[in-house]
Amino acid sequence: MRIGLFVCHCGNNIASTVDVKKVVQAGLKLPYVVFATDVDYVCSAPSQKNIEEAIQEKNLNRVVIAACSPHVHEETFRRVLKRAGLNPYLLQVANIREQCSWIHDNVIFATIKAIDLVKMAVAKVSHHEPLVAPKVGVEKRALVIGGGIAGIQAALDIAEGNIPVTLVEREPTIGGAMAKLDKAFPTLDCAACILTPKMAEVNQHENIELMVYSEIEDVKGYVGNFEVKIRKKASYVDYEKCVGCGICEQKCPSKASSKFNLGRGDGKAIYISFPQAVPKVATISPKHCIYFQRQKCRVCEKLCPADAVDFKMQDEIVTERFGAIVTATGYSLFDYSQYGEYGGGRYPDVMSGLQYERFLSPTGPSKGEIKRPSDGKKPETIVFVACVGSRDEAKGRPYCSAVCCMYTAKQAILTKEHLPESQIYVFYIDIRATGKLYEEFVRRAQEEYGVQYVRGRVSKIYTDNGKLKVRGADTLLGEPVEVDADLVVLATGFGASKGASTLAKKLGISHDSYGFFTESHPKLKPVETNTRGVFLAGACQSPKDIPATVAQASGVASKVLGALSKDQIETSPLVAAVDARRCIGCFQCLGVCPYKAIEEVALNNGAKIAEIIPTLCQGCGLCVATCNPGVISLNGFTDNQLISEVEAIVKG
Amino acid sequence: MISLTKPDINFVQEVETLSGQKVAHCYQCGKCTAGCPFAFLMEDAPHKIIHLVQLGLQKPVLSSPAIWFCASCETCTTRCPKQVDVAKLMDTLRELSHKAKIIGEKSDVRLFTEIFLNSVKTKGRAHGVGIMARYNFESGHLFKDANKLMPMVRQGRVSLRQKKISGIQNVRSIFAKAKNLKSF
Amino acid sequence: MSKFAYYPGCTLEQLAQEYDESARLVGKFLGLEFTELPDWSCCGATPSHHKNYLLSLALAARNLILTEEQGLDLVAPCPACSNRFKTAHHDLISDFDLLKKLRQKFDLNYRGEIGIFSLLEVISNLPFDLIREKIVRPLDRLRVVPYYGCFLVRPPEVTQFDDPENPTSLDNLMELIGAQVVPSEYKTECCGGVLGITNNQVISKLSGDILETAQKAGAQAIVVACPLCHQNLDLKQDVARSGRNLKPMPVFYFTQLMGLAFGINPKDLGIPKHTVNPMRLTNSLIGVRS
Amino acid sequence: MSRGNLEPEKEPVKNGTPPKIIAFLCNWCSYVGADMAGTTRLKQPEGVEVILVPCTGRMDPLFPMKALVEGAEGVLVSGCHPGECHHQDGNLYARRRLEVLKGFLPFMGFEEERFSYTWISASEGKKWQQVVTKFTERIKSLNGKKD
Repeated sequence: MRIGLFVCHCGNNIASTVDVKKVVQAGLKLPYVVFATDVDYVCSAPSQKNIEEAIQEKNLNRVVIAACSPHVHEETFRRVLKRAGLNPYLLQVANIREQCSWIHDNVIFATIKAIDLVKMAVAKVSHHEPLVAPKVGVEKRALVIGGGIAGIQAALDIAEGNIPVTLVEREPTIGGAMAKLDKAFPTLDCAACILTPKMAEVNQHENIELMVYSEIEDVKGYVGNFEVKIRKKASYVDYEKCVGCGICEQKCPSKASSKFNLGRGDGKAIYISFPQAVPKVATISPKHCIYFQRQKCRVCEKLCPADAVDFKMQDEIVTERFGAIVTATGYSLFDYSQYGEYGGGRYPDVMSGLQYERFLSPTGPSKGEIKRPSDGKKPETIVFVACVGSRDEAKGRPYCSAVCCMYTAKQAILTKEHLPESQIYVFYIDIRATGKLYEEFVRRAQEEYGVQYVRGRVSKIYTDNGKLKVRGADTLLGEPVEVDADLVVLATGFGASKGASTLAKKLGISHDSYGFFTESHPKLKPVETNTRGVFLAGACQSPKDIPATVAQASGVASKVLGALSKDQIETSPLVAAVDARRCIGCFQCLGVCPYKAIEEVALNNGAKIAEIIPTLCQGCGLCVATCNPGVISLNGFTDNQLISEVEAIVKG
Repeated sequence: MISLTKPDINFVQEVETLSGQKVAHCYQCGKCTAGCPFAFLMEDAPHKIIHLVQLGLQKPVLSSPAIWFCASCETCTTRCPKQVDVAKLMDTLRELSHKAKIIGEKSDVRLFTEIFLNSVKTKGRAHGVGIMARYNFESGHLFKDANKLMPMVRQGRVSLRQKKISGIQNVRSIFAKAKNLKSF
Repeated sequence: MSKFAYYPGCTLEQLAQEYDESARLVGKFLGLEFTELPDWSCCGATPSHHKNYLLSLALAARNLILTEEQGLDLVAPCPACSNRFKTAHHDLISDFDLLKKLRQKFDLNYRGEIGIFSLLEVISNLPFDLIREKIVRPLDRLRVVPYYGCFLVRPPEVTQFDDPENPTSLDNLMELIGAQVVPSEYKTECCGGVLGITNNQVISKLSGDILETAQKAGAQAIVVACPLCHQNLDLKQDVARSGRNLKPMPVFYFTQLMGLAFGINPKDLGIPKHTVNPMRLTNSLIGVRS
Repeated sequence: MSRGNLEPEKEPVKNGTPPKIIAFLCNWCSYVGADMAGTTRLKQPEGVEVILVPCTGRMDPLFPMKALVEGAEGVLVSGCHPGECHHQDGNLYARRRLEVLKGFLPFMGFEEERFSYTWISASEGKKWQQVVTKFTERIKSLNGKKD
């Protein structure tokens, strides 16, 4: 056995706390190590070339690279081995950056630890065997979860690449949050005008199957071969028959608040979300329906010209197969009532940004006229409060929601256009306007429209003589200030979409403590997740505005098309295998395998033993630990390999 | 507690017309204050003065002694990233303060301004010694720089009298007209 | 053009006579023809625009019109004056309404066709060869900080001269006459300006800083082109030095140092009139034992 | 900057050698969390050395036991939070097995406190730092009692 060791300086990242030369010296003394050297940046193209040459010249058959986390460059170095004619799995990476140089200051201890890590890697690599990645067929269909602008864009782009897409949306219409907007910053184009053509395109595209009012029930499988159960919720209207005439909604005698208008404005138990809904079909909300509550009425059923109402409808579950999944589930708005001091929920004239957006919209509850909900009067003084539920550690939202500064500036400008005489104040703590044309936009609000920006948080809002007293501070003056307002708009921040963590569990992806899905790498793999074949688009990953969302959605489409362009996908060879000669056929393993990757097979002699299907196995190793006779082993993580690591550390 | 409701928009407009500057252009970066050689004398730094104008708070601005500490060195104007002529704004604020007869507190600069201009009005040219004597008398700093004066008189660098220029009537009429006109 | 209407201004007429004398002499040496503007009046100075913008424009315009009548360009050694004139000129030619107002309400008919220059500007725009050939006595033992102050270079849209943050015209002139230029980060920091007249605190901080950095950098003297700066740095140097461990430091007008290099007698350049005694240094520069 | 010329042996060692602790981290959550701690430069005791496992479900009680017997001063196992296991429930199977191990330790002559099992998610770099720091302190005080 001939092991080669390459120790990376990573510029200063490693070399400033780890004595790299010492690690090389110590490495050379280890068993089977025939070659060791230090390298400035081991991941650079010239260094990769050098490793290839060293493998060939020194006739190396195992390689240890002491550098950054294997999660960063293990794949890179496997390719190096492959190019050098070595099996790519004869590699072991010692993580001396993230788990050594970056977390220690003491050069001596850090160097000792780095040497230990190299010892472990050398010990382990000497137990490595050549492995071959199994190949599986690919189901060339994609699932997009969420029908907001992210899902719409991703679905369209994937469909354009000739891959059939199923777009699943839990509401009765696609369009998501963007459909609720009046205008979009910084160009102030009409949101509906740019969104509805895309919605229509989704509906008409031959490669897109639209499933609205549906949710993901269960996900099984792996990249190229996901099996997904989708629950089609009972809408009590046959979407195939409904023509969207709206007679039912007109005649429905029930009263409900409009969900699309976020509770501001009236709605009905049977409703079409908004005039440009796609598909334009009616849905019944049983909670508000008189028939469901009191077993009489059925007015809609009688009046429907298409005979589409079906009170007996039940949820239906369908199972479909996909090769890749895009989650584009968006966000939910922070609940402003968590700020008792602002009176949101108590005072009708205190509303959220998105609610105010509905008031600005011609399709909103006031048909685009700005009126105080309390008395219908035109407000003269309007206060916007930024960072409501953003950058607030006490509320568990330490992060910036990324869009509120901009939508507040937009709403301030739109307000000035509706009501030029109004006096507008924006209480802010910083203005984040980093996008293209954003800073200019915010400046325009102040310089051209005369919106008064006041730097400071609002402490309290209370009613006084028909006015809303807004008590804040002007930190530039260093004084407390007060505004008598007629209307207050709270720029509520973004949180994870409702149900995000449940969906994450189903998909086997992780999320941060706020519920936003975690990307594979914050910079270099922003649309991938740690589960191969599951991708992210839009605000489900982090708060995002429309341009960033659309860009990410198109990015995701290219990833999906790439993944589904091959007829076969290589799966990881780091899978478990049963030693057929020693298996006693207890089948304990069968019960614990989360992937149903183990099956019973009968031997010629009639005995039954367990066998692992390598393309289904995901290499978790649960069966290995469960197997009492110890006849299952896991490639890359055999007992010998793990114990050799332990011994390398403690025995020194 | 300062009320921001119903700001004095007339005041803001007057400042903007007189100075030709849009106060809303200022984004309160503070570079004017950072470079102002006189900021150490000011209770309200230059950026704060502009902010008070933005908020339409006439009285605190015009009564602030800070506006009298600007020597028009133009550092702020030269460096302002938003191209606000801060020095010009200060001129405008002093002018309005003069007109509104608001005197925040007794200002030596303001007194000097009056005496200087009076000298120009009387003779057509500023008369150094006369101005200093009058200023010392009125400000109560009677003997300020008295030690400087005698050597200069001896050297003939200063004369105790100042002749009128022959076009003094032009100059006086300029003063008279300027007094009765609004700047714009 | 080498013919100029010469505007001394109130300060050069009195407190800064030595600047006036040396300016006229050096001008003559360099072939510049200065005709004093007849019956000139005060430019308005800082107080006029501190109180009344129109007044400041009109006071300046009266002199600009007198210049226009002469058919000459205007040179003012005092940058406070040249800056006032340039400002008035700039504002009037960029705002027709203002020009009209001045015409109608003040009967001041300015056409805006003259050039307005500070003396430093005029001299530093001359061909250096022309200056070089006048030098008989290079000041090669002098280590000097050129100090520009505010009015010469700020604001740049108005002054249209040199670099507002790192001007070099005076540096170049000093090097031309053989002096060693000592760099100073304070070359355009305000000396206190007009506030120095009423407020000693201003002098002791601002002028004090200028002196201190010059002295610590190893300069023997400061050279200026502005009588107001000279007043704060020289006449009131005791105030500026107070509380600081500094030696007295002579402050020259650039015309005086040029005059010395041209071989002119220090007395004719008004050098002995300074408050901080410059004679020891002067004599050593021109090789006279004091 | 390389410190190739420094003689580490000659530098004074102030607080003694940090206790040797072996941490088994799952590939999907805890290892990423530990990497995150590194990326954000959260300083940690130097004695903790990490062995990567695909899932804590792979953990055989033999590994921690072997580690302690061979001379490790403490053993940590960390996986995804319950319900967030990349491999569904591997972490829960592991906990069950390792709880048994824990109860067994005193019979082998080891304090129970030398073994610990925690949940660290991929974003909890800070928590990882706190866990290893606290665990190291715990091991130090156990070592102190022994002396």
